[in-house]
Amino acid sequence: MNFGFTQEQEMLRDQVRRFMTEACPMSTVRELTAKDAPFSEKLWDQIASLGWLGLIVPEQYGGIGLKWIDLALVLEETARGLSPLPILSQALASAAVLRAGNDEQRANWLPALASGEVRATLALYDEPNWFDAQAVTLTGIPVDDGIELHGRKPFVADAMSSNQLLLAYLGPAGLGLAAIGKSQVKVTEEPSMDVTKPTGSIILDHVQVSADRLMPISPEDLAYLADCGAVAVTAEMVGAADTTLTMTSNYAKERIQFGKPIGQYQGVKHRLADMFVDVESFRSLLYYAAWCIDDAVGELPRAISLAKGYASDAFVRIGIDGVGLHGAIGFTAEYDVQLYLKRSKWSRPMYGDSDYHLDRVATLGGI
Amino acid sequence: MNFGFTQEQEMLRDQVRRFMTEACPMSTVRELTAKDAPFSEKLWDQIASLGWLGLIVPEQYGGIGLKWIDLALVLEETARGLSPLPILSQALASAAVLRAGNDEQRANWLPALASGEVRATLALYDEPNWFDAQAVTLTGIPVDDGIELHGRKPFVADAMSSNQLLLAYLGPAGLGLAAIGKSQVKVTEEPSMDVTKPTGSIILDHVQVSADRLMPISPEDLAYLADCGAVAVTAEMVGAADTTLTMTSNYAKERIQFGKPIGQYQGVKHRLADMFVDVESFRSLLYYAAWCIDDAVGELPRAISLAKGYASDAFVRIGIDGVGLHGAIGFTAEYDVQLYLKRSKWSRPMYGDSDYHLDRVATLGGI
Amino acid sequence: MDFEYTPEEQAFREEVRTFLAENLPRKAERGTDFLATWLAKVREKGWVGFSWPKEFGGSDGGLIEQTILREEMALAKAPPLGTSFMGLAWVGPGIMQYGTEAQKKKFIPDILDSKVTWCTGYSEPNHGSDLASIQCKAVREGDHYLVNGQKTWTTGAAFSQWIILLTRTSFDVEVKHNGITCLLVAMDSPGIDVRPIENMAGDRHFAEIFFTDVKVPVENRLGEEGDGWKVTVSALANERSSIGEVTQMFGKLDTLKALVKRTNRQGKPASKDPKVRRTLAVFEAKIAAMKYNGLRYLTKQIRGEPLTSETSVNKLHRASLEIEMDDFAVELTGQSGLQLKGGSDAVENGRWAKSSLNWPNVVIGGGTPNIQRNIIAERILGLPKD
Amino acid sequence: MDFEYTPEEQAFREEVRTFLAENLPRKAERGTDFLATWLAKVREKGWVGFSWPKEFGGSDGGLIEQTILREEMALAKAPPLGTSFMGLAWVGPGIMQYGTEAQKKKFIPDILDSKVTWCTGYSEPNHGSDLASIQCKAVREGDHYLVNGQKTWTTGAAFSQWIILLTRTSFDVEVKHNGITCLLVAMDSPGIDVRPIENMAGDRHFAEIFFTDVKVPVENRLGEEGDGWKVTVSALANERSSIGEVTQMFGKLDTLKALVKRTNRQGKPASKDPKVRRTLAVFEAKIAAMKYNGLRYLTKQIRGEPLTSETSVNKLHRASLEIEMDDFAVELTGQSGLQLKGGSDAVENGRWAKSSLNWPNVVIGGGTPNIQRNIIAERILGLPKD
Repeated sequence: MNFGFTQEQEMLRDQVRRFMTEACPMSTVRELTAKDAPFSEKLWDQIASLGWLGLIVPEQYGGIGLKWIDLALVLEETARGLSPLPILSQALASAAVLRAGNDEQRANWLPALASGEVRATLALYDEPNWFDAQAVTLTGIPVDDGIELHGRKPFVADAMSSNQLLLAYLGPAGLGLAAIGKSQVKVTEEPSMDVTKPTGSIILDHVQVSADRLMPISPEDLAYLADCGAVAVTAEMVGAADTTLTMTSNYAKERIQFGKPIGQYQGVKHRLADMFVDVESFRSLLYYAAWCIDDAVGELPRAISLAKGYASDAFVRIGIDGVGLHGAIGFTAEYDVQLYLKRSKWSRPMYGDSDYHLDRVATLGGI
Repeated sequence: MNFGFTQEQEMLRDQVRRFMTEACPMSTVRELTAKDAPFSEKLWDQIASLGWLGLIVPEQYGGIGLKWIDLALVLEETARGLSPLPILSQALASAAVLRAGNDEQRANWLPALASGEVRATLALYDEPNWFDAQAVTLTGIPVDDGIELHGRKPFVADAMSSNQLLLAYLGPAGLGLAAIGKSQVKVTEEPSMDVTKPTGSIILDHVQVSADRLMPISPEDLAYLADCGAVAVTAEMVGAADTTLTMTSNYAKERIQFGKPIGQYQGVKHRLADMFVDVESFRSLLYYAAWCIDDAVGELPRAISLAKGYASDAFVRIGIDGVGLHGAIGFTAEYDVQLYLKRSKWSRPMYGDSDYHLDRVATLGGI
Repeated sequence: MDFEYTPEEQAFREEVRTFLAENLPRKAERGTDFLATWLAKVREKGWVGFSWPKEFGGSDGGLIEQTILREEMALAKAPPLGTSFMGLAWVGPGIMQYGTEAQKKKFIPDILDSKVTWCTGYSEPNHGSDLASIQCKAVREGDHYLVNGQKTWTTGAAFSQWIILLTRTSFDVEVKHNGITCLLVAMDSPGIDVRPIENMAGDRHFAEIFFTDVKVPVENRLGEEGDGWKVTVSALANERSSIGEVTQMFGKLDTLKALVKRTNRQGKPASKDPKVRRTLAVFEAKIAAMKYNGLRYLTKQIRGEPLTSETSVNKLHRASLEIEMDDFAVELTGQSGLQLKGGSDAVENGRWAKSSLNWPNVVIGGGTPNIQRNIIAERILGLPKD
Repeated sequence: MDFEYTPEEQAFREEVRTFLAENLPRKAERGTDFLATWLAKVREKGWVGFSWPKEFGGSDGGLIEQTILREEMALAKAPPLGTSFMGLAWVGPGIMQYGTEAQKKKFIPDILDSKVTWCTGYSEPNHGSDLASIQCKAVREGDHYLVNGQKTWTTGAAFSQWIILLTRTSFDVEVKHNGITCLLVAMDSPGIDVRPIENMAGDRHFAEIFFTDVKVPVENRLGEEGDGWKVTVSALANERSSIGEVTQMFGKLDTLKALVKRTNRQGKPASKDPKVRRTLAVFEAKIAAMKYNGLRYLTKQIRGEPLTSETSVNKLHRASLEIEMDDFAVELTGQSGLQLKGGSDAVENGRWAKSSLNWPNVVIGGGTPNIQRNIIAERILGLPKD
């Protein structure tokens, strides 16, 4: 029994934090997001060479062969500065190929994903808030050696910066994932309140997909991948929420009002203490859920629903109060804390909000 | 448009407050409730002669002929000191006879109710949390000139001090109220967390009730009387909650901790401010609901559901925090604030908790 | 206690409704000159500055009539009665009470005629909630003051012609309130630099204003030198009935309900979810409480009884409701709710996403919720000051 | 990171389980001498004072084994390991660290053998959360101290044979911590008057204790004169793993779920109401968070890293959960939920109604939630003191 990180993991954490602080500070984030589709080839190549893109890819496929708990740590750290790099999407695409690909597909995709050469994303559900196999409505009809997809895929994370898209569809033989080259579809960037989380929608106009690019999945696979998605998003929430708390308590120490730092008033300091309680708590729940993916996958659904169910509401409250405790200045575009509020709102519905996850906790608990 | 009390009403309020402070202070409440069934003939006669028992009884029946808004004011003031006198039950019995009785029954009952000679209570539903005609399960079967009631009536407020019981039943011709003499039934006092609100259950062993003691009611009558009950309970909640706030803020001014009155810490003072916001708000909603009974009865369901829906949760929060802000001393039997916490918990389910009332607000609002 | 209106009050309500029916076309049908026509007409009716004394061009309107007028205007979602919100709310009443005859003549008619728009220069950087500690300096030099300093969080600075400005004219006094002087300053004076502040929703409601050697004629001082605090406090105390606000919030609740009715969550109608129903009902209970609280305070005012700080109760409700209602809509609609204007799946073209980031003044700035709680605790409950 | 247990740890868990299966009869089957037998057996196993050094009669048990032992005992709802909770938690460790050889010999074995029960004399009237400002006076007179004063909120005073008492031996010092001395006092000493305090649930867990010219031999002083604060702080810092608590709370959650499953509200099963389901899930999330927070802190302790004040996180969770879970059961069951023991319609014979009024120490007394928030804000986040 040991619920702590190893020295190697702490070194990885330090490495990520140092690199992100230096190479992708908030000024860089603002520069990148001021453009149409925020992405930096240079940063992408750097983090690829640091190995972060192949963390959970087995060594036989050119990855590092670590676990989700290590990935969670990297996502936590990269989210501290609201990095817009699609590390999360890349990891989910890798997880999907690992889970659903056959040997050939694994050998084909995983090395390219680990090296960053292929940039991929995963899109599962076609409804804004429904996490169930029924919410996969993109339909594939059989054609020679494959299927034809016709329709639309909304809510595709990092669609613009990806060159391969892994899209869930409902085919004649059941659910599947189709790996589609970006050039085959029309991608529209959708304006969203969190510019650091670019999202697109995809129009598929009679797109032919050959069999070697299809990976059949069961409803359980779909649920597993959604749970992995929730773990990844919640790991980012830990980092972003922790930074919101740090920014706000630093501000509360410095800002003087009526002759005292505002952090001396219990109205402010107790709210900050409650934020700490929340971050600390969903952090512990998240670490456990991330550990479950590799070591106790049967416990994953309950574990991640506890973590995301807690984090979804708590982070939004932290985001709102983080801005509120800054007073009027927190509300300005120039100040960074409002970007974290937006991230908290973005994170809430991703792979299930608290209503979804807490209801699932009740169901799994026999209620 | 005038949402204030008249001079006469303010005089009535002063009279009630003065009388209760002098004749029924907390020492008296504790004396009365230390006995088996808390009741005082002497106090009952005094308040009867002050006219409070006949407030809403028309003058032609020996009452004062005022309105529910006046009654609400009296209930608010008598509840400040947690008086255990069954003024609320007596008022609801009068309201029931006024609504459901024929001319003869009105002439028979109302003068005796207004004078306090008859002490009556009203019991509608037989389920602990179901406010619907289906929850009247006491059944009456027809016999010569009347019905026979056989069964049990739980949750009868002030059953022990009443000599007449108005019980809702389901008869062959529909719902009705039966006026039953106490000697005809077996009353059991039920131990409850709020000793200032004595409650009994009644066993009816083949009790014959003659037709002149039966008052048929429609489901609408039943709902109306339940709404009147909710108005009466909420009026008492306003008085009791306001007193909890006053006790707690007085304590916060006096109690010194770490060299300062605890009321100087925002952790305490802001909670007290929030209590004020709540009391002030459900007070306004309650006054409007009480006004509706006599002057806009069509708006009564929404008005009282807004008031009781708000008050039920808010008062319990005030009760819990009132005790909590007193620290360990608030938790002792000797200290009065804990009696208000118990009253808040008693008040919550009476004539509908917030789940019931807020859901009704949604329904009435077209959702 | 009586919620009925008198026949006269009912007749006035009918008059307002008739006017609205005849003079307020649907949004799509409004021409380019609609606003000018509207302003002229409501001015002619005497509804701009309705409560102001007749000698200043107002209508001596009573509190109940004011309430009716505001309620009907809000119900009809009509444009404002006059374009200078600050002029009507603070500047006009301030000049009527403290101004010279020349000032009254010069400024009041332009406010009523919507010719001049005013903004207010109260807040400064680093002194958000603490108005008494202002640093913007005015030094008397002969027949004018020379103003140097900075203001911030000024609403509408970009389109206002005049500003009511709090300046410090003395740094010597022990009590910091006593060295403050109120000046009326033309925004086109040389040395004024307005820099809009972009908020997190991308809007520019506020601005910073920099004053560098701005000359203000002494005749534009409102009240005596050093009386600025008194002038301002009396303006801030000029609390207004919140009935228009409440009507707007009921309107917003209706649009939320409509949104709930057409939204599915987890494949089921959101309107059947008890938690969603309960949330809507809690909003309704709080807005209704604001309404009846407001009517109780209005009755007190009509009776000439002093209001202490009860209006803070409604301000606290409103601060939390404004944030919660928008956020509820965003949460309700999941990933669609995050999309802004132009998004293919955006909800009502992103209006909720945008308004959830457009926090109103009541949440930020001078009236933050914790300050309101202090006011209630100290002034009403008598708890000791921090 | 690894949630698996080593084979040795697993074996220890099996040993505990086997012991429980063999030695813990069902409640109904327990005879009058059950407790004495139980205490002797767990003493024999070395599980009383499990973490204490072997030289003092403990087992030198490691942190993980302690956790396993507590978890299994809580799961089985077993009686405590030893009857003197305070003796095991504070007094024994205090004596081991600061006591004389004679004290160690006199007091430690009796604690382990459950022969002597201890209570603590820390709080005084008017000084609830502010331990340093105590007034209970001890004056040295030759070979004894003469104690006069009052303590309050003492748990178990009525059945304890000894008390660990904080007294003031000097009123002169500037820093108020320096004049405090710790005494070990027999409760049957002449001049001690114990008056139980009835709480709002009608129970008498606490008492006031009055000391009038109570003579305490100098040999019963723990540590030096004036060192009482140091001795106490070190005892209070002796934080224990909360895993037993968490297991109890999961057990309570299970009983709540069972209650929900057999309860109807508004004529429908409560278990289908999303709000009820969500409330249960929030409880579960908070208890699970306490569990994994606790394991993270435990890992830190095992590694010898300093804990700052993270345990306040779990204390805050527990304080709110204890009140919320009981209150939820009371609310859920409507009018039935209000009835106490013996009520015809009482829920589980009034257990929830009663426990909703029986607030635990973590809510009241020395560790009120606002104090915990201060600790987190000041010691972890570095915010300025009040």
